[in-house]
Amino acid sequence: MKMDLITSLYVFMLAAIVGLEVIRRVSPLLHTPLMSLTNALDAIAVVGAILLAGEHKTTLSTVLGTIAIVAATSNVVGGFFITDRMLKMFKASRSPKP
Amino acid sequence: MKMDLITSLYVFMLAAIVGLEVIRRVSPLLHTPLMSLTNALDAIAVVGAILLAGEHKTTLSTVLGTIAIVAATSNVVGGFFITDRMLKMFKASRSPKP
Amino acid sequence: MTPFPIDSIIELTYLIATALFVMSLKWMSSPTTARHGVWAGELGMLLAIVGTLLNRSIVDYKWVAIALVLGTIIGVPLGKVQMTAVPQRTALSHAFGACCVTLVGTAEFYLRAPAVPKFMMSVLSMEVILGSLTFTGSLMAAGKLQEILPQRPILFKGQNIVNLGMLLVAIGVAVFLVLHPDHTYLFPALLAIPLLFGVMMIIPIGGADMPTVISLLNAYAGLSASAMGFVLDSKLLIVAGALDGASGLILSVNMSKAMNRSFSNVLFGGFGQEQTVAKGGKETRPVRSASPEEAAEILAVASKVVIVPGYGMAVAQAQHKVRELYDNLTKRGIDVKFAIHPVAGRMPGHMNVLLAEADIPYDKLLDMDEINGEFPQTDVALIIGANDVTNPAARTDTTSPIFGMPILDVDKAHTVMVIKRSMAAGFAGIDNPLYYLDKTLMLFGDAKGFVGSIVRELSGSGNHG
Amino acid sequence: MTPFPIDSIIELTYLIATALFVMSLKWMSSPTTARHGVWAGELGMLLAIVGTLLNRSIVDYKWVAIALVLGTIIGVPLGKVQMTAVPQRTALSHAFGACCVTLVGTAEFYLRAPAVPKFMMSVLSMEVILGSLTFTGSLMAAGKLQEILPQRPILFKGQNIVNLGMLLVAIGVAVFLVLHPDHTYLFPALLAIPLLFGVMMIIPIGGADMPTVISLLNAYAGLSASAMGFVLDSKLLIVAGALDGASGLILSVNMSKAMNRSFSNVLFGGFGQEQTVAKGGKETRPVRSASPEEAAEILAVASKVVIVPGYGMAVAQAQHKVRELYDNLTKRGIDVKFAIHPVAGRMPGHMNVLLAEADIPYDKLLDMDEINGEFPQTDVALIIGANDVTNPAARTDTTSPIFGMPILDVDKAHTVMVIKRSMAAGFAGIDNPLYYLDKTLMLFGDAKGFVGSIVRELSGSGNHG
Ligand SMILES: NC(=O)c1ccc[n+]([C@@H]2O[C@H](COP(=O)([O-])OP(=O)(O)OC[C@H]3O[C@@H](n4cnc5c(N)ncnc54)[C@H](OP(=O)(O)O)[C@@H]3O)[C@@H](O)[C@H]2O)c1
Ligand SMILES: NC(=O)c1ccc[n+]([C@@H]2O[C@H](COP(=O)([O-])OP(=O)(O)OC[C@H]3O[C@@H](n4cnc5c(N)ncnc54)[C@H](OP(=O)(O)O)[C@@H]3O)[C@@H](O)[C@H]2O)c1
Repeated sequence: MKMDLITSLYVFMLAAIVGLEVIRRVSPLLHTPLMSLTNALDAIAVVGAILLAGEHKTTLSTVLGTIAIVAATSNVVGGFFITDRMLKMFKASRSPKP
Repeated sequence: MKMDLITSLYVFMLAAIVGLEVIRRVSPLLHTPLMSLTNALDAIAVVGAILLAGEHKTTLSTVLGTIAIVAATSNVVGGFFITDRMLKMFKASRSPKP
Repeated sequence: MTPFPIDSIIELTYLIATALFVMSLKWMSSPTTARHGVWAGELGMLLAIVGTLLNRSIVDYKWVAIALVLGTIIGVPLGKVQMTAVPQRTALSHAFGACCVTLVGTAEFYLRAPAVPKFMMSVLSMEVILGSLTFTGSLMAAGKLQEILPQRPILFKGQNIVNLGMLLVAIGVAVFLVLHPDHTYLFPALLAIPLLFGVMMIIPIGGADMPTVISLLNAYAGLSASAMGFVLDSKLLIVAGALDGASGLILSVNMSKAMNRSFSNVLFGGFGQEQTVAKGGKETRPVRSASPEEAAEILAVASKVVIVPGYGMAVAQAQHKVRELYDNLTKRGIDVKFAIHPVAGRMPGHMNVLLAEADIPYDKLLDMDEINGEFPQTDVALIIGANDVTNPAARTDTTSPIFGMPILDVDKAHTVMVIKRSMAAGFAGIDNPLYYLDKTLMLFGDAKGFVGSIVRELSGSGNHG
Repeated sequence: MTPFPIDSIIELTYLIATALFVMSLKWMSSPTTARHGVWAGELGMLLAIVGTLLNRSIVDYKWVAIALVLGTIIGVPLGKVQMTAVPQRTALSHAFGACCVTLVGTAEFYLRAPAVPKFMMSVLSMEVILGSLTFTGSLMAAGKLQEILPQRPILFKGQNIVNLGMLLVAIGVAVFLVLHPDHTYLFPALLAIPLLFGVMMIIPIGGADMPTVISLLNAYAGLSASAMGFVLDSKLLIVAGALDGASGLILSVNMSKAMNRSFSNVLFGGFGQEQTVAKGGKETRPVRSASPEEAAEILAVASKVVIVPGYGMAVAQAQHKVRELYDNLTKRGIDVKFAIHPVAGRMPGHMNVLLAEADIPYDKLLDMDEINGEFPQTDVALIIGANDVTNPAARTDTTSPIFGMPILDVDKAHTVMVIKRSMAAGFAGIDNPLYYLDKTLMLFGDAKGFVGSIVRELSGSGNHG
């Protein structure tokens, strides 16, 4: 447990740094799609929900897990879908002038 | 072991990304000090050597550990020392003009 | 030589998914690669889900399958909403995400209780507290943006003390549970109090401040997901949560910077209310106004035009008319650019998305910093439904509530034309000195309608000439 | 309430050290914060070492203490070397680092052997193979840079095949050991072969290519340290190694880009040799040369001077004289800047360090990309011991070995003055068309001496005027 905590802290710390470094450089043009994308990625929580519902340990856990899957999945689908829709709209000029 | 491998891989991957992102933005002015600094940081291997020499499991391990400590420590001391010496030399104009 | 065990395969899919998620965000750095970003994200998600389904500890797929299908059915319409509805959609999906995290956290607690190790209990509490307050908070935000709930902030005395108090109680309970996990009956409080807090937190915040709030909630959602990752010891989840949190943090910081306001001001300021109270004695100075004909003539003879879109363009759904105007002017060889203020509209990047939707090439959409240098050489600055982001008071008038907010220097252009329906104030609820300059022409009317008639005029005169 | 156990304190120190290491590199991004970077690094290192010493599994501090003292004694002089000796110092410290890693790896193997788990054995082999080849490789590099060893590349037929062969054998042995760790007698081969390979690898590489090689070795050293981190399951070590590896990689890529050469060309090209063979029939075209007096007069009437330092300035230790020249000219109100090519000199950032050592403000040291636009407005481009980095052939002459290498556009300046001892070629061993232009004046002599006499002239005339 303790070891888990520590390694998890390493991962969290490094991931946070990566996030700050990378996202600081996202073009302001794309801040709206960025929101919906990170949103979809965040819905990876669905994996936890799947295990919970699938392991079927108690009725409570199964029920909560199932609802959780529904919530997360709708984020995954909706999030990626709308992000791609927005990004499709961004086009450069046929002959980009400076 | 397997789990260790995986978490270690996460840490390595994230650290590599952080390294590439951060170091790509080091001013070319400072590439020489950068070399000696990373060098000193790398000498953190000394912690491994200390344990090895300190645990005193076998004569071999102690001997090798001791030599390893010497090598690494000289890097730590020398590396930080020369880096700081170099950086001390970098001064901006009293009244920096554009 | 044992074959590669299934568990390591699963772990590997998670590792790859993590890498793909990071790449996904790296590719968002430019519009040319952004779509790869989405694909990378989708691929990573797919890998992770498939990997999870392979997990041998799953005994019953029935509910999982049903839930996945249901989620997809709900997700599709959420992916199809109007561009103008994106803010509330985002808020809603934060609510969903937080909901998922909270439910899993709750289940995990009752599976482990009463023998929950200290560390486990502390991250668990963090997970459910953040999760549940994000859940109700986001729902409230969505409601305000959808205008189901009253837009204006509701303030009562001692509000902040009450809210703070609730939060402290919740944390207190959490600490107690960490020390005495056997008192399981206390756990529901870790859900109830934050749920209430989420509501109370949003009540005093004006509808127009919701975007900033949403980004903050975004950060919370990310953090709670990370906490869940700690609980389940899932590195993938920790990373995804951290990335989400970072993006939420950066966006909210950007916004408050661009509005020159502190978080606390956004959260406790009840800013939106000022919209109603007009600053000081209402201005009565004369302004010059003009008709579509005159506007068209002025534009026709210009050689460099900068269009400044704002919230009004979004409300009026005028972006397609604006596109027609852009086409007409560029056909005449006029150099047309768009000046995008970081907080123009009601969410980060709002204007960019709308104009992109109207097929305006994104290399014509310039950042405040890029365009501000060009205004002195600009013949006409055409402001369409923007107000605060062009308010020179932010530069000069130290008493102005938006003093210090970086603005677009439209007043440096030779001629300024402002399309809005009235002299009414914008989001900040303050008067705009720009409108009283001699170089300024007010074009009163609905953005869509007015731009439309300008275009008609231009194409008309185009035929004569 | 058990007290916080010692192990977690140790782990915590490692975590904080990791964070400090990352911060340390972030602060290197600008000279104004760079020194904080060093302090952060030092603090992190201190924390980690103290934390380790607290470890209860340490039974005997005697040898540890002795070793730490010894290491410090060796380290101090290594920190005091001349700036010109920095390249070989860097190489040497790579050797030390690699040595440490290899020894620890060896010890770990014999402690665990014969029952070494597959994964453990694979990272272990990676650690020792990379470690030992970096060790000898770096020693060779240091030797060549210190000119103990012959500078020029030693080439023999089938060299690359032999080297490649050795590497493959080593890897083969490693794989075998992974599968049958009980064959411990094979382990020494994992040291011996790479040690030999390290030597063979450097032999065919010219002395002047060492910097690129050093950066590559830097990357290897980092990787082996990371591998060691895998073996000891030390996240701190993994991170430090990854950071070191990343920096080595980036620097070597930068250098080969700036030299417009591929890694393989650097590693197998035996480039340095060409230094001896003069390209085609030696040029006999006339050149205009000038005396310090004339040079001084030309400089005195200029209003914008760009100084281009190169390897020659480093060899001649002329930086302090150059500083006097800079002072004298700026006192006359002449705008003096320095144009720094990424690979001027013999290591990345070489010129910057030397000029900084001579107290020239770093905001006067401009990158190639920053300065190239200014040459057309430059009255005098004064080249001091630089050659290849100013060679216009790189732009025009497709047959030139450095064709495509980005260069400083000195030939765009009104007047070009070149201080060097002869018409001899530079590192790339090729003739420089620049010297035959009408606008070019050759100032033959040792950089230090010549600059010195120019300064004397200037201050002299300064007194007259
Ligand atoms: N972007 C973000 O993320 C964000 C987040 C939170 C807050 N904000 C705030 O929102 C504001 C954005 O500034 P802004 O200049 O874009 O908008 P604004 O300052 O709110 O002004 C919008 C103007 O558009 C006009 N308008 C409204 N409907 C219209 C219609 N149908 N046709 C024509 N004009 C119409 C209104 O004047 P009339 O009523 O006279 O027509 C109003 O003055 C800033 O104060 C910013 O701080 C932005
Ligand atoms: N910076 C790096 O990281 C790096 C790494 C590897 C390779 N390189 C290579 O090194 C070269 C660097 O270019 P560079 O222009 O700086 O140097 P260079 O092209 O090697 O030319 C140096 C010149 O300085 C002159 N010189 C030597 N000693 C002198 C003295 N005491 N006084 C005056 N002049 C003296 C030499 O001419 P005389 O003999 O006539 O005096 C020589 O032509 C590039 O080809 C680059 O690819 C650089």
